Amino acid sequence: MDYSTLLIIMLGCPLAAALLIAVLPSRSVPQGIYAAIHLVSLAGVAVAGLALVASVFFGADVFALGGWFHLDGLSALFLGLIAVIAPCTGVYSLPYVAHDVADGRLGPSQVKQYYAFFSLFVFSMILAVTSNNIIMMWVSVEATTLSTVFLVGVYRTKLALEAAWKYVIVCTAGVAFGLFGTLLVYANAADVMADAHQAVFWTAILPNASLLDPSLMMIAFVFAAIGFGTKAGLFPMHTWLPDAHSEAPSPVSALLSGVLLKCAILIVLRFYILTAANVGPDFPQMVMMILGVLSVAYAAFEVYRQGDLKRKLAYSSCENVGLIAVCLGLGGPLGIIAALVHCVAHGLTKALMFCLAGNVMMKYHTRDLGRIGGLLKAAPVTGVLFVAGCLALAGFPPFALFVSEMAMILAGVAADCWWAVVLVLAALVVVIMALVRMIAGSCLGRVPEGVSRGDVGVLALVPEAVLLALVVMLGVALPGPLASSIEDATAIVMNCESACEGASLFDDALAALADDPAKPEEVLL
Amino acid sequence: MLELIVLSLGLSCVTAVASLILGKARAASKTVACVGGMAAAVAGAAGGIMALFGPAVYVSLPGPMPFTDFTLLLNPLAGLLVAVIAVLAFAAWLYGLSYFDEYYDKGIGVIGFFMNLFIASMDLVILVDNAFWFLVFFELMSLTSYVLVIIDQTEKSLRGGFLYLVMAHIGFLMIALSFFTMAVSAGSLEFMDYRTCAFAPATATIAFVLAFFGFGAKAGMVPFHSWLPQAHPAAPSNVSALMSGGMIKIGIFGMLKVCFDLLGATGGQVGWGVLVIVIGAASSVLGVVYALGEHDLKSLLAYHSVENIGIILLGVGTGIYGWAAGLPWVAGIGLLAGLYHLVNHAMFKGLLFLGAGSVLHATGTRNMEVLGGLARLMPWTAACFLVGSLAISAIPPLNGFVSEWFTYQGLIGAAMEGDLFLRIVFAFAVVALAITGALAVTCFVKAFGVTFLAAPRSQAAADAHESSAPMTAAMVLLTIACVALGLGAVAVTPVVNAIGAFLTLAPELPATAGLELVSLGTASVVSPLILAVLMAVVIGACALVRNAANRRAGFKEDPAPWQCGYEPDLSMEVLASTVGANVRAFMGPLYGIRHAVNRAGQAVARLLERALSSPEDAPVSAAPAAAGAGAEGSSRYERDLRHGIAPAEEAPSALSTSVLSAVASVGRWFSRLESGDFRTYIVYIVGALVFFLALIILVR
Amino acid sequence: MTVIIAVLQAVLLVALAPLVSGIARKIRARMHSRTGASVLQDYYDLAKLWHRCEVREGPSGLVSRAMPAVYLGTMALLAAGLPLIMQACPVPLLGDIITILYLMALPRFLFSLASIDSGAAYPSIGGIRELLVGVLVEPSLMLVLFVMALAVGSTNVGVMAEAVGALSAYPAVAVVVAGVACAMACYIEMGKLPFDLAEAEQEIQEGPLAAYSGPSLAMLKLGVSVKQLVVASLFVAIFLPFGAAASLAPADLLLGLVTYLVKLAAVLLVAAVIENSVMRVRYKLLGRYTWFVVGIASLSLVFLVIGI
Amino acid sequence: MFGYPLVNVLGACLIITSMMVVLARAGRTAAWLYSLQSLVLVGVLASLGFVTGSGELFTWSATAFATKVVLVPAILLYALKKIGDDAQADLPPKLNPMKSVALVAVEVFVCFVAVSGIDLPTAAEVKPTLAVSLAHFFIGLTCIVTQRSIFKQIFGYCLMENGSHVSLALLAPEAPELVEIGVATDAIFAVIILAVLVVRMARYAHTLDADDLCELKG
Repeated sequence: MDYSTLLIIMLGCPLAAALLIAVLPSRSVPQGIYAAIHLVSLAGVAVAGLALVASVFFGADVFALGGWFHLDGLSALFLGLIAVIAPCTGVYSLPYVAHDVADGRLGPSQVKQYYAFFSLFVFSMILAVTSNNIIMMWVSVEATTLSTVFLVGVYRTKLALEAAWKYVIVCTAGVAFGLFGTLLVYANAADVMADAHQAVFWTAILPNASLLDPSLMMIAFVFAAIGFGTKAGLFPMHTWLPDAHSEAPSPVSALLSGVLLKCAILIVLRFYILTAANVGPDFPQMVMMILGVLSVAYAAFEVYRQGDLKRKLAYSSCENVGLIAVCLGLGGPLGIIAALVHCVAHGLTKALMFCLAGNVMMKYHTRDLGRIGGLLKAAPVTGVLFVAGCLALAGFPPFALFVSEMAMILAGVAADCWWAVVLVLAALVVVIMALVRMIAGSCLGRVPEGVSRGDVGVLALVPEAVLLALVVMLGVALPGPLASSIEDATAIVMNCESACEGASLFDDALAALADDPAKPEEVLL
Repeated sequence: MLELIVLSLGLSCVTAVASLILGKARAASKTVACVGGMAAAVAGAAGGIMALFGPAVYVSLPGPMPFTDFTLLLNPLAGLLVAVIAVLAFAAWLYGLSYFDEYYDKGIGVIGFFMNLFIASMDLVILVDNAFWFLVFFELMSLTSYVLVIIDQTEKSLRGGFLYLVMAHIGFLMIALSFFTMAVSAGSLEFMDYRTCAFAPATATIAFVLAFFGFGAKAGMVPFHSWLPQAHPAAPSNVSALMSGGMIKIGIFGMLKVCFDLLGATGGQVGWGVLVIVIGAASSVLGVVYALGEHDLKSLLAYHSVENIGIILLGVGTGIYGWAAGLPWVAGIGLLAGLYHLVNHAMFKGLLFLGAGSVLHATGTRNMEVLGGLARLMPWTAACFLVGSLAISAIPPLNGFVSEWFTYQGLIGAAMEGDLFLRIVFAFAVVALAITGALAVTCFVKAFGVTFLAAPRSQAAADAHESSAPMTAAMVLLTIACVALGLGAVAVTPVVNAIGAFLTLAPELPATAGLELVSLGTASVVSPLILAVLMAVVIGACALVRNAANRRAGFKEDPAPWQCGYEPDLSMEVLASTVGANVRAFMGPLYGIRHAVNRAGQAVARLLERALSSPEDAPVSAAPAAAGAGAEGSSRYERDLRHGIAPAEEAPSALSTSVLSAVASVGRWFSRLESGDFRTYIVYIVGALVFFLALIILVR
Repeated sequence: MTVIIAVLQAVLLVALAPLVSGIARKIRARMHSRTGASVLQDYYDLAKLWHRCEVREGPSGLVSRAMPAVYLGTMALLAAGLPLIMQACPVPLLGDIITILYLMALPRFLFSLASIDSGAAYPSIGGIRELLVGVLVEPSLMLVLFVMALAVGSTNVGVMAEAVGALSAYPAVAVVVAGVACAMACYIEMGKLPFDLAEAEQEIQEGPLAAYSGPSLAMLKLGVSVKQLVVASLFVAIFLPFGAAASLAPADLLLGLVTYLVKLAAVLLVAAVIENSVMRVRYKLLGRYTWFVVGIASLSLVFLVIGI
Repeated sequence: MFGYPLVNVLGACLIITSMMVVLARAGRTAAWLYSLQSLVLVGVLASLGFVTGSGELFTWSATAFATKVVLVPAILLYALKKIGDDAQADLPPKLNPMKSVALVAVEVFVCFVAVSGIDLPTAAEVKPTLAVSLAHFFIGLTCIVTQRSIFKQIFGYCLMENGSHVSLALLAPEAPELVEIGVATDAIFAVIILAVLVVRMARYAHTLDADDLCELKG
């Protein structure tokens, strides 16, 4: 059973499920059926995904459908992220939707709509991660926007519809710029390459990227960075993030923040590789650094000021994406490693936090942090998970984000880019102040009256426990295969063939630097 | 000996988990936590003491993280720290056996869990020999102690905990920057490679200064001291003893490790030593001056931690100066003074905090103004507290005097060799130390006198009772330690001197001769043992003669003797605020510094607020906190309180509130960017595009 | 051998103390052109008090009981350590300047504690003021001794005495200025008139004595006068060591004893004259005088650093 | 006449028709104008295919005709009928007509300057149309930004989508058809979803005015 068919199956599962759910009439069919189809498709995604990821870690890349889909070390990392977080949020959405139905906020047609678009959303994300054709990348990102519109607006209140409208308009306007970037790259490649038909495949463009016209490539990269940056939530284009997250159901915002932002970052990374191969890394790094530092600085203060729980987490996503952009901006093997580890770590942590926010919403029926108190007494298990999640998000040791923050500081010091490191660390301190205040404010203290004691259903707590276990595992003991996969991904991003074999990730990267501390740029090239 | 310490770590973790599991059965959970903790402490102490004499043990295990492996190094310095923390932990656990009874409803399982982890993480920070794992356990130490600080969940403890965690994290970030600057030029995260790599002088200075301020934030020295008096008192008393005695020493340990161990090969600069001495002098004076203004027993002791850290820094600074300037004797005596005072401070500060805890346990309040007359009701606690006060005020036969004597000799000896500028610096340091000594005496007369002596000033103080056996036993243990470290200085000094020599890799210069402590550079001797004997003999003789005269001439007690028609009543008694007012009259300028800093902070915050706030935001005015409610009764404190004369509850240090309001106002200003209208959002995207396209033209 | 001299010194000072305060009172009387009490009046007072029945106040506890003995004992010990008759310290380990300063802190510590222990207002205020005089005077005293230590090369008082005696202390002007500063500091420490009136029991500074009676009061009064003597002889020992015995020959020792007594009398005469020609300064303004002393001490430091 | 000059001329009237769509008051007239504008677009595609002789362009113009000229206006008119006839749908644009015309003129000029800067061999001859398509894209954007009624903003999106469609045709004539179909279907789905959203907004939120949709802030 070769892997390219497995890739097609993985793509097919959610699409089929979506169509199947769409076909079934909403009135007569009990909601259990939808949930069942939904779970089956997610199980398929998980199994196929993990198998594919494992195969790529150990074996060679996977091509499918004649090069339209391509899975290399870099996209395998993100596919793994989808394969883990999508099932978790999927399982979590069962109790969440049941609770909303019981509350009368979701009618049967809305539930059907929810499950259909959830699978469509997963399908479009897998498409975005695995597609090798750059224009298909744009189409898949556009598809993610369209599939989540109704997920954001599923509650059909004025605010939800307003959030959905804003989300659609801002994202389509932003991503349209991405299309221009793609077109410029394609046109540029079509001139240079012999076979114009091949000019659309990323793997085909990469080898002769150096032949492309530099000024065009720079313009294309700016268009792509701004376009796909909108979906990634970088600073000037992040405005849809807080609105969409505060109105969408929690599992959807978990998927949105946890995975979608990372897929958009992956596509920006694809263009980053092309431009770096053509123009040299300085320009794209400068663009990413500016976007990253702006995002971190802006979002950190917003996280501190924000009173609404999910908007605070949304701004924290914007801030963490900014951190990833800063890591890419710092460049060098250490910078790339830090960025990739941060993507994985933040994906897991943010999904965990949004699911916990869902639990809090189920208990307190409000998002206002002022009225949420005594979580540890009201719902002990959720309380403990919430405290652990907040500490993980703040970057405390036993959790994964600590490793990536340390790698970022190391990269910053190695790249001798002190002003950025100091600015970012100051912003991180503000974020920690915000999160510690949130813990002290909402987890400790008295339980407000009218809030029933006793925890949320077990089915809601299992996915969160799994996610927390993964976050702690990444924080304490980065597994060997994952480390080597990050190593391959870095080699791809650094666009060099000689993967750093043998000794571990950091050491040879550091050792490479130690030989000539004066010149901090990549030595591996 | 490393096995012993690993055993103690294992015991701590096992006990932690066990006490958490037994959370519901409160008594069982408490006893398991305390007994397990004590066992771990005994193992740790044994391991530490053996490490003091044995050779350094280096163990490198393939750790869970792929990029660095898990390395442990147990050298004499680490052994000393582990032993000190173990002794303190033993006393804290013994104390906790009955002190934790009042914490049953606050989750005894959680306290047992986090306290054991706290001690284990402190030991691991000392042992681990790898940049990554050092940072991990350093941050874990802050996290676990944060939980212990906010265990009361009162508004004050939450604010203290918040300030503590933020300051600890700022320190942590500076240490991370320092380690990674060294890592970049050393080529790996292993400290072993740091030691072998010869850093460029500029990198070494950056690394040292960052590490100094990073670890300084943890140790609570002056620029970063504001969190200490708000965080330590909020924790349970035996935890604050452990934090004040043990945790802030990790800051000092960090500085020593970076300066002597990691940058040892590169050699230091004289400027480092001078920096440390100046900050040490400032910390010691400001610490004790602010302590005088306090009427809360535990925050007074916390301010004294700032002062004693200043004294330790004076010793360490002399050591660094001597090592950098190539004066082996100065380096030796400086480090000896710093390390010895580190041990002494751990002992007597731990004792004082436990004493304060017993007072809190017995009377329910920490406010000295409403206590008084506890000496007769709680004799053991009063006696131990008195010995602790004598020790911390460096009164001769006890251990505080010995380490401060070495510090003085170090400073004067260094001044002898120094040039013009250095002599002024050392003179400034000596005068600062003298002022600190005198003020410490005043402060502890106030603390002991107002709390323990005279008549009880409130009902709570009147029906106080002596604390139970384990609490008293813990206090007596630490008192014996203080007295032993004082009188037995002749035995302890060579051991600590050897560690100093080990750090500076110089031959060990003798610091003792027979029963006397010798300071070669300043050709002077002192012997606490003989001094104690002489004092005992002479004072005993006078007392015997006087008692004989009393027996012959008669001795009677009269509760209210004729006072020449003058009838003292409660409203005339002296209070902590009286002492504070007096000192403030003379030490005006030193108080001015804190007042000026707070006013500057508030001015900046108001400026930011006016600049950034749009008209409709109401300016945030920090309402002065209402005065703390003292126990009822007609004592002067209550009357002053009612008339608002007594000092209001200490408003949170204005600097931290102004920083918070500044951050909030910047946040409000940013949020005006998102006015809700998505059309402006699209204009933002187009704007960003135009900006970056312009950037391209600029770049090309 | 030197131990015997140390004990002899202690006994001598303890014995002489009441005589010295008697003489001071006689001088004051003479200056006020009245005959005044006899020189031995103090001895009579002590004897009378010694046979009185002592009354202990209600709330005061063990600290008050122990304080007189500790006060007198420590002062006697300090007296033993100083190089009065001999130029070298009879007991070297008592001769270190830091040991001396911190030994003086112990009686001050317990004196103030006892004052607070008595619970009454006047003794407590007196105790706190005793502490604050210490806070104001000690730093300048330490600075002076620091200058002397640097000038002489050792922190031992005996070595200082020998160096000053042999005029070999290097920056001479610094030593002289330090001497002046030390004289003023010691004068304040002695509790003479402009700063405090030691005799008046009800007076603020000595208020704590009000809480005592009988033998304890006697021992305390003796202790206070011994303290004045010790502080004066500290100044004499370091800055006027001329004539003290260089070797242990009996002749030198006798000469040393005589010169020491003469010097002491001279110093106390000057002190008495100063004391009776000035009014009492308000407590709040004490700071101004102590800052003046600190000024002179730092002047000596500047001279030392410049090296003249 | 035939050949590239024809393409450029058609490009020019593209601009004019999109201007009319932006200025149209009533929703219904905007829909009809939009179908006219798509017709011109199909003309451009056909002439381009005729000139470059590449077969795919013809199929593209066929699909464009099917979708843009017929399907999209039908969807929009159906949506307009469902909203009902309340005046909400035809709110006057925020910017008065004269200012928007001036703004569009500026945009067209800027796009021409920008495009002249880029020297792309494949699009050498059709440079003016490329500039037009870029301008077309920005006209769509201004339509979205200046309109008060969200129904009109769907037209803004359609114009923007047409612009990118033309630039796709110009820059990537030889791209595999699957790509073009992907982009076209994507556009259709977007319009459908926008229409459904507008209908829901009218039914549940009872407003189509963009100024009301500013509650979520900060």
